[in-house]
Amino acid sequence: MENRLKEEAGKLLKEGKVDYIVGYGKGTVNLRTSPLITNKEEDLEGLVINPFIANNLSRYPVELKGRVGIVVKGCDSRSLTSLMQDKKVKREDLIIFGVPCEGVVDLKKLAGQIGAEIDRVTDAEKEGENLTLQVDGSKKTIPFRDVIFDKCYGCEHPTPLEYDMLLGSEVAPNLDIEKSLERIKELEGMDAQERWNYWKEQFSKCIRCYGCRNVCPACFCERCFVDVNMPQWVATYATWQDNLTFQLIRTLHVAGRCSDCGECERACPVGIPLRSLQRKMVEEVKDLFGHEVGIDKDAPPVFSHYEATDPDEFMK
Amino acid sequence: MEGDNVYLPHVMKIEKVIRETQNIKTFHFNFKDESQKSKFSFKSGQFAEYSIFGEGEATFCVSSSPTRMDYLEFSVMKAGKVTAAIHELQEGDEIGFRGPYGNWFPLELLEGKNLVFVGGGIGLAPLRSLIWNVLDNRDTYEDVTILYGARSPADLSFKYDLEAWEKDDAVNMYTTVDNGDEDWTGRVGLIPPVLEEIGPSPENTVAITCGPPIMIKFTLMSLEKLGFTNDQILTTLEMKMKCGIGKCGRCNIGNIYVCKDGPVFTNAQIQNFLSNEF
Amino acid sequence: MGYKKIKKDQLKTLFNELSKDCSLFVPSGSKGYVGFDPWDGNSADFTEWYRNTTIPPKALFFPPVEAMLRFRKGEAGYEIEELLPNGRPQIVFGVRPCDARALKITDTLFSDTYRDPYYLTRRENATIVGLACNEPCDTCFCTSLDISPGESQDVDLLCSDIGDELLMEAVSDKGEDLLSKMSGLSEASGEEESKAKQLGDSAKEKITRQIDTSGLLDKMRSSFENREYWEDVSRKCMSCGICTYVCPTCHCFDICDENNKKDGKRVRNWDSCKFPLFTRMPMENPRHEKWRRIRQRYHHKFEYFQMNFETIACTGCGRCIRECPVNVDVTEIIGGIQAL
Amino acid sequence: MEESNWEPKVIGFLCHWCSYAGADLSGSARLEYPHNIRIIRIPCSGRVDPMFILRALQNGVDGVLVSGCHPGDCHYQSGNFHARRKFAVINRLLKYVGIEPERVQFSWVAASEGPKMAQVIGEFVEGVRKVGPNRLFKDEKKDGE
Repeated sequence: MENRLKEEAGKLLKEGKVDYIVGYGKGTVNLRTSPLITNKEEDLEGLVINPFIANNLSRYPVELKGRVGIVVKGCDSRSLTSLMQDKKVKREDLIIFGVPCEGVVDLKKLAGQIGAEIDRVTDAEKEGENLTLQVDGSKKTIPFRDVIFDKCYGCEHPTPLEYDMLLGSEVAPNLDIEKSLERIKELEGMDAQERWNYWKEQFSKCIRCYGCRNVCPACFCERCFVDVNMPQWVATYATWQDNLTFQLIRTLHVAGRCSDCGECERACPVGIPLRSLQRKMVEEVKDLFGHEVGIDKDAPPVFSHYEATDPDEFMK
Repeated sequence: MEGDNVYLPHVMKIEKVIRETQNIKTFHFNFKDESQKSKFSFKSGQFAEYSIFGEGEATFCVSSSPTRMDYLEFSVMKAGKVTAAIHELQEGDEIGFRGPYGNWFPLELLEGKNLVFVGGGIGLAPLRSLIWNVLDNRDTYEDVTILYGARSPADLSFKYDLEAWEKDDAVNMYTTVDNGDEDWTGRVGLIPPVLEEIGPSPENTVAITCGPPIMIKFTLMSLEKLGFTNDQILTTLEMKMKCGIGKCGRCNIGNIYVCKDGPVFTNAQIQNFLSNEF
Repeated sequence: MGYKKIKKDQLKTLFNELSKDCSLFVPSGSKGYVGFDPWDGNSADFTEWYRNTTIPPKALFFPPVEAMLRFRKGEAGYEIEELLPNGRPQIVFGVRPCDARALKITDTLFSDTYRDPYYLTRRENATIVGLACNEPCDTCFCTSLDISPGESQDVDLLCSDIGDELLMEAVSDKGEDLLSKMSGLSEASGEEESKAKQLGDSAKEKITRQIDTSGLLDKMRSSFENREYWEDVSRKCMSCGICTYVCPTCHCFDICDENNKKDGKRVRNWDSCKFPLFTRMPMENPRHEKWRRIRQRYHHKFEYFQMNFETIACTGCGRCIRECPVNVDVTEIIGGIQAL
Repeated sequence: MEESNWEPKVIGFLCHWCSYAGADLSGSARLEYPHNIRIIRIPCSGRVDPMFILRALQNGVDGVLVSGCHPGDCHYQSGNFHARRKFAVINRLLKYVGIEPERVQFSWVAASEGPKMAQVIGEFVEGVRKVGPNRLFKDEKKDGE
């Protein structure tokens, strides 16, 4: 698969069909991969596809000027399609390499599973249903499904829906919705006050690094509302009140655009469970408007159209 | 407010508001606590952090002269949140003020020299502090030439100063606008060509310039044509600032912090680092 | 100054005692990330799992947000009330050698020319208890910056983990003073001393990541105008502030007022050169483009800071590498400059 | 404020063409509605940014009522249809994070529905009264050093 990608990507650059290739390369940290963005053919040798390709790359074509050959997983492809719906990227400017995805390894989970930090692992390979690791020199085998991101359990479209070339054969959804929504259900089980206190505590940690916003492909505003100071909607410094307001508004802004790629939560350095907000909205938008994100690139964005029959039993 | 907390502002009272142009105002202000006034001194070219409480701080030079301490002055172009709030100020309102910060025009080096001031738009603000300083010690300096320009007659700031300098026989005053209007009988033309036309001799002369970046750029070229060396040209730089004391990290050009190492530089200094970042 | 030692199972008692007269901060993972939290009397088992914090100890001295003053408008106009940190002594327990060095670096900045009373008051009231590293992370490269995982002259008191016990050595007068107040200590043997040294040496060997600082100043200078290089290395950066906020030496800040004209506070908060708004002026922005901001960050650390304060503003703690969501790696960037 | 004599303070964002006129009508018809509401007139319910609601709550109001024209009656044709979609998700999200549903309410009230406006406001204020003062964004302890 990797070889095919390298070959095809090389052709695209050589023939001038794209200006950039956006894919995954080996990271500089154990097990991690890193976005590889290049216009040089010689760099393509570094392209990889493996169960550690966590990043959602669909944000890059918005920023890069020109045509782009891009590697996407299922969730990423829906982010990309959503960006097409918002007219932030044009389909004709993209050559999409789809990667059918059986799940991406959550390194934090993996560390928990093996009871050691990731830098003790020298080698990791997916073999069938398992991940085989070398930890401190000894071999360990753990079920692959135990170490993938929570979002992956709820992934209904592991195979990209929009692509020019599929690298590998289609993967059928392997759903465990309950597991994917575990934390959301837990929150819903609390009473209002407990829930509010939970979020209050979570957002007391926030340092406003904007990692969540800046990695999010659905956050494409030229100037974010928190960076506007006339009026100053939200203070630029971190207080739990403003942090929470910021994130709630952001959640609403990306509702209907969020493909539950989970990048916000992965990026957060202080461990705020942001997916519990975003994924909840994915469910709500689906429930309210029957809208699933990034399915139809020609459909209008969910909040720029309406149906006369939209639910309004909540209105007085 | 005793103690050494450099971040604590003095409370100042606005004594007078002057509307210079459509978007520029000048404010006369004074210490609310008069006992602080005697402890305060500054030099032409220095700046301060001014604040509207509840809105925040912004950076401006002190545009009055240290030779005239009845009140202090600063001038503000309306551009953002804090400057908009400053433009709302009325006589009697209070602001925060901390400073002065930064370096200043080296008066001792200007003594016995011919001085050429070239200012554009609100860029006259720091220059007028120095100009009045010079004029109040007129005998210490040789010829004084002032060239001031703005986009249109309506954009000319400090008209009361221009008038005073116009009348002063000891000042060669030139005013120009990029575009005139039906009432304008004065000079029309961009600053750099007008400067070349006036043609001040670089002999024993220092040029001091301040204005928008594009004006500075071409003024420097004109001065070079006239034979001025980089050591003979002084300017003040503007960068986004917050702390004013070299800590907050935004105003650097290379390793030079405009707030702490500037804002006054000779062109020779600038040539050394400007080619660097911009 | 001899070496003392304490059994790890005595740490809890020690902490309870120390926290009586001062604020004691220890590494804790209770919030979902590792940081220095006030001692809560519960578990002192961090020696078993702690490698380094996500948020560096700078946050205790230069907090993400701090009130500087309060302004109140009354009958007689505005009154200003200075809000300096209270003078309560602090002990920070478990600071790694890289972070201790980082504090020395930010000390120079905050005491240069104009004293920063907020930072310095906290620093003066604090005693830093270091903890030598036995297990550096694969992202660590402190040894490239003259720091040893096993030793530190930048702390007040240094602990080394020798198994069931922590070895303690006073480094400064403050440390000496603290050590003399601790109970439950016993004398350490020469054997234990050499064991600590040995562990330090083996930790040093485990660090393989590095940057080459020789001739770096000149290399940085000549790389400055290499726009292509900076565009290349910044392409994947997302312009978030993570690397600057988790960096133990990054110290850029903003000053803001609470949105209340009658009674509010002026606060100082972390800001980041990675944000385009950082240098935005009404008419122009010298660092509007991403590659200019990235260039500023690395040049500031490895060139300007060194020119102004004679030290590189990086201690090789590796946090920026660990926390970056897109794996921008400072060692790669500096390596690239050296190879230009 | 003493709990015992606490009165809810609520904000109403009412659209100029319908609900605001409805409130006007109920006033001129001398229908009583609680004076606890401060009304802010907006051009259209579509103008309501979720920021308005959160900022109001963050600044301490006890409840926010948003009211516009009935579906199909929008002066700008579809403003309220778009608003309805937004309100639906705002409603769900706020409930999810633990803001009592009584505090934030949406309604359709036409210009001719003076009595309905009075009733909606009345019921809304009572609902807010039931859930008590808004302490959502309050700090437990006094901040500062």
